[in-house]
Amino acid sequence: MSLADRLPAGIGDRLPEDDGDRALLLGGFAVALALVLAATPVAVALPGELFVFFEVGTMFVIYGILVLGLDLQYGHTGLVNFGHVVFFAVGGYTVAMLSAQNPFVGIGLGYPWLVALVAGVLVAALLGAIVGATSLRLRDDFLAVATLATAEIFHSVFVNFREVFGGNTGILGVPTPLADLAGDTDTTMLATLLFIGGVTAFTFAVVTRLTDSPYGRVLRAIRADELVTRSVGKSTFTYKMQSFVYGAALAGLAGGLFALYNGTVAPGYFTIQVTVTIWIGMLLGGASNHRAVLAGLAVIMGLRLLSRFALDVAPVSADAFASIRLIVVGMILVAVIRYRPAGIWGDPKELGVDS
Amino acid sequence: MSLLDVNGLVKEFGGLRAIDELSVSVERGELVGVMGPNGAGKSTFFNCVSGVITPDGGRVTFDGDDVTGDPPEELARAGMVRTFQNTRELETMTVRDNVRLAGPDQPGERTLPALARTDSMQTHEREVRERADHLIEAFELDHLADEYSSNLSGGQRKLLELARVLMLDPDLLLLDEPFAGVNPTLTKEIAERIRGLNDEGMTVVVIEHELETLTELVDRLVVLQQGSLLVEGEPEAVLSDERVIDAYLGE
Amino acid sequence: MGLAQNIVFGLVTGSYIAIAAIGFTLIYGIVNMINFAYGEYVTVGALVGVLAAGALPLPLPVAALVAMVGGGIASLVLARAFFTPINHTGPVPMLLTSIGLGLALRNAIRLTAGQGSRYFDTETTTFRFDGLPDLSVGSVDLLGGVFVTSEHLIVIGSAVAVFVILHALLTRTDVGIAMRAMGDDEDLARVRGIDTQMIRDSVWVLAGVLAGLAGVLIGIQTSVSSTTGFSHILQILSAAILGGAGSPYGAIAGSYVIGLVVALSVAFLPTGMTGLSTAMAFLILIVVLLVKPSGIAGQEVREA
Amino acid sequence: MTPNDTDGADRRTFLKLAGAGGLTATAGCIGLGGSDGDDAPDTIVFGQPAAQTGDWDFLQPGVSQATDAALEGINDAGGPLGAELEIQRRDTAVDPQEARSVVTQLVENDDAVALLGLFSSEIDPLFDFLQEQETPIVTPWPGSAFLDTRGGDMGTPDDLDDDEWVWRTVIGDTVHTGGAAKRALDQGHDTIGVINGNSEGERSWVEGFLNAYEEGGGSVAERVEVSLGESSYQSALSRLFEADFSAFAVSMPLEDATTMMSDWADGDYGSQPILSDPLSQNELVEQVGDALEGAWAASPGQSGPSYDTFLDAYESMDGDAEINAWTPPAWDAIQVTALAVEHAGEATPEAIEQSLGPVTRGDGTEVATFEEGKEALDNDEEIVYRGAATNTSFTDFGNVFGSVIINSVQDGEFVEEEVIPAEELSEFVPEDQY
Repeated sequence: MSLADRLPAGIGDRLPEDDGDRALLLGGFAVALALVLAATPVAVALPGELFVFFEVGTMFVIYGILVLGLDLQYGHTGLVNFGHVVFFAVGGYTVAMLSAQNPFVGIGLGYPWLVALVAGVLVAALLGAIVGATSLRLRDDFLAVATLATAEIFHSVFVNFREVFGGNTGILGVPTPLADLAGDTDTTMLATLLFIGGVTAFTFAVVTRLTDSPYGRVLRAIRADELVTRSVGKSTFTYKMQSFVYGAALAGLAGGLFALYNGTVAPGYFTIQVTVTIWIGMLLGGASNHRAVLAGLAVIMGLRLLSRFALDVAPVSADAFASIRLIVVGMILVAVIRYRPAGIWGDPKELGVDS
Repeated sequence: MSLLDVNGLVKEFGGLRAIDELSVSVERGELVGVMGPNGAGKSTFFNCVSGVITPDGGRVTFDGDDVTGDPPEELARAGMVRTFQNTRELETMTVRDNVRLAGPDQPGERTLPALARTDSMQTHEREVRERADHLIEAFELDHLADEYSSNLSGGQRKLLELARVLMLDPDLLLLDEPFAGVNPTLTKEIAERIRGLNDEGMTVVVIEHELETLTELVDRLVVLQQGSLLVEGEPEAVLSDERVIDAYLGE
Repeated sequence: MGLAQNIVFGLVTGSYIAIAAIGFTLIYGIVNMINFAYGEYVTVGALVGVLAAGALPLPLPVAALVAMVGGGIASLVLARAFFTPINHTGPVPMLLTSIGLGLALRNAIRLTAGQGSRYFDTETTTFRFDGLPDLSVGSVDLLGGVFVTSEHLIVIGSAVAVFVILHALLTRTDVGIAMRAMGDDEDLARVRGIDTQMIRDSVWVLAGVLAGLAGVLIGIQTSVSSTTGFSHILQILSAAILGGAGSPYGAIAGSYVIGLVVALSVAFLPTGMTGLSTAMAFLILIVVLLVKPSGIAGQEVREA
Repeated sequence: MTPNDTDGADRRTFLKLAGAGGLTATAGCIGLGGSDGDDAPDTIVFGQPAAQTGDWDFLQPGVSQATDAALEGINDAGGPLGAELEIQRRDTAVDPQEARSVVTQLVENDDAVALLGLFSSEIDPLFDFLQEQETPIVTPWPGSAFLDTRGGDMGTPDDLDDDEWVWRTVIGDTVHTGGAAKRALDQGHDTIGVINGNSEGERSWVEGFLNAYEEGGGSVAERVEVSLGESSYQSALSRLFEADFSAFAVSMPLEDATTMMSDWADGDYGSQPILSDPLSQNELVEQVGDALEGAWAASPGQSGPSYDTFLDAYESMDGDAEINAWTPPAWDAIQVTALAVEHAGEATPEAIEQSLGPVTRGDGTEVATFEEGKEALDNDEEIVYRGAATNTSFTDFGNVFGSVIINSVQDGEFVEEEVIPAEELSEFVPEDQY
């Protein structure tokens, strides 16, 4: 949730009214703070117990960019993209291969990381455009299959062409600019979370502006009834294409940030599990509501994190526990679709589902 | 020159000819009714003309331009707008948004102005809102303006659909069964509105299954049977035509 | 490279994919959903089969029958519990439900049946046909020596039997005819007095029976573990969609295309790219969706 | 676990959660201070990242059982520094993303002073991250050539600056594949075919093998890579056997190899199979049958000087997990780490890192278990641990050398046929590169 919600009323009153603007402000604040932390000798010490929350928190804000992009595609435009991870992966690999110095195997060209990040976004967008141009005319569930197959093909390619993509080891030696700037682990951890969290807030602001505008109205109309939308003069294919490409570009950005945070990419980071996690997060929270999808993602990632602590008190073996956890995740998905098809915070009327 | 000129239109579905060499023209400012028994090809005719489906043969000319096979969005922007037989509301949007959506040439429907919230977009949006509110009021939907359109009754949906297409200020309005499933009072009201639009100079083509309202409303009737033109002419004359009577009784 | 030999391998792979793909596509045609949990039905069948053959122990054909019955029951129970109640919600919610169910089932199977692999105890006989003349075109040998094993024959034979029985079912029996009618137009079928729920249940059972058989055949070829079916679901799905989702005959054709593509791409792709054979199947799927989205023999899947 | 432990864990968890809540409420407390090491700990925790789910989960039970057997012995002997040793085992699913947060959780929340796990496919991509943890990782799993020149203390135990914190108690692929290559050449196979899965472990084995084999003058007629999880490998085999060779090397996971070797037997292709080390399992012979007669695999010797000590302890446990190639190294990992604690006199990551070299190298009383080591240390003797899998003498890069056993199939089961001593293998591994 945005910062303004938690601040005392007096300050909140002076802040911009609308969600998007608040997110913009919050994002700016977070990024600025991150840069101050990283660039100045100021160092922080964090209790070690919290490190794992920072780790998972950083992944949450990265996946947050993914889920916002996916929600633009599915929640607003109704496009069922079941291969979202491929754009995340392509962004990550592009950045890694362009910027890495001396990777163990695979290509590393050693270009500046900023150039690589821009390229990562563009390449992901380009792939989005290619997949979109060929698949967006398919019916919903077939679009899901086509995108899923695309993701599998790319996974296979990454694994197989070892000389280029580093096989299962991936690309090592990707620069980590924030860590280099910040120096020590604790400061890096906080600065990274703030920085990427800030980018996620910017993303939130951008997609909110887009979806609150007449542009978003057209997207929602396409989700509701494409033919009607066409018959009142909107070029729906262009909008679907844009929505798909924007989602892909955001995923590319998330992938690039991930590479520059993690210092390496490998196929193991880009499995279908990522797609499943963000889909569950989006549906659980409530598609077409930007805050809700982030909250849903927080719930599912939080559950997974807490369930690890639960192991300490669970009366079953660790081995059985691992299976049970996945059973529970699967059943949550089933139950949400059946009993809260609009998600926890979603609006059933907005999504046209019974509840 | 006719506003709409359909020449030798052909559409086949799995070997069956739904439209068979149909030629019809509509003059600017006319109010034309299209009737015919079930399966005569009325809706297919509309679908071909409005670009929803592509005809297998023939030519459609709108305002002097060949528009055969052009997609619906282009035709809508050129001034030819249609409604649907089974009303198609954007059920997951409010009545207000349903109407606002149709506002043409909104720069805010492009990415950059939407992100930048440009002045021209805001000005335009204000105009769109004003006009939409005006139409909603005119169609007496203002008490439902913030309801999702899934909550509307059949008749209200017809009104909403009408209000929505009027946002586009079309030259040619194609109405597919605007009175189907609507109670007599509302039927009369809708008919009056269509009349009024036509009086203001809008060219209107109405498909209707039900004869009475249509004959009273239109200047000219076109009767289709099995995808071809059976009879056309003044309502009175058409209705007394033997072939028409046979076609309807035969049904 | 022996082309004829690789065609034999492709036909074998195509055969058990076909048996499962028919079940998958029937669900698609009648229930209108892409069922990602179908791989787990295959696993359940394989597991029931291997337990029946190993623990009881039953002769293999009897164990296969037990697996088919088990698959059918499991499929119906799962459908009643998870899919029938949300039948009205449309394809996407059902697809997502099946993903969740698949994840849960896979891990439940793992939890109860353990992690290790189990094997069917089978004897294999190999029949060689070495007398065939070589017929070379470049580096490709069109004929050359060919062998088939008894396992190959069992798989291909089962598949042919399934095709014949299925054809008879769909064309000669009331239930089968009703299934086809419902696949074409559900509303019309209901108007004509067909009990659509009963037909749906029959399809679930039939799909489960086919999954059970496919599971046993895959198990005979390889081994049985909690991921047996899951590792084949993408191929099954590709075959069904390739053939034109909803069309059993198309699914058969699609399966053999996938089987042959996988076999031939292993044989003929350049060295270093042979690991891409599975990806080749998906590539073909995407190409088909683009060029002829209705599949080899099926309905339109592009938006109106 | 005893009830007391459970209570303790409960309380810890609660405190951690409370801490997290506090942090979010104040949007980042700055300068809360790190965790402090206690002077005289009651318990010492080793973390064990484990493969409880994922591709290699069938190997974990043996490793867990070996760890638990060693743990019991260590605590029976009074525990390191008189404290109770605990193992905190957490599932990584052999997924680097998951492994990263598991490592963080073990180090920061469970206060583990050393980690006793992680696979190649987790260590390689996480290598830099693991360096930042500054916690010794003593793992029985990774064979990757990546670690040949990475890890260990560079031979300078006291100087932590050049340390790379990763130690492995299992012989690297480079070494034992060298054994396989040597044997293949000795048998006169100067041309071979290769078939392998496209996952990292399989490729790493093949690369190690081929390096040594081609160095020794052998040549490869054809190599076929396959994607795993297929129901048939007939096409791949028919492609492979288009080429002429007298032996073929196989590197695939057990399940896939079973399918593939059955296909091979059915197809009657002949030729001498050379199997990768995880495949010397009788399960494979049972399924494939007579055709496998004479096939052999070169495995890291499970024949360190203390193998029998390990075996006795292992078999006295309740579990019935099968021993695999990583089971004895797992025993070595916990023993040597516990000894390092005892040797260091304090249970901190840095102290353990500094002691791992001294308790495994050089002269001193040779000990087979923690118990023996503790006794010797109490008598102010220097010790060297001699392990179960190998003699566990860490190289500068934290690797171990060991003999390689050739197991071949005779009368339906794998039988040890030959041992290639460690010294003979060193020719495949330049001294400063392992």
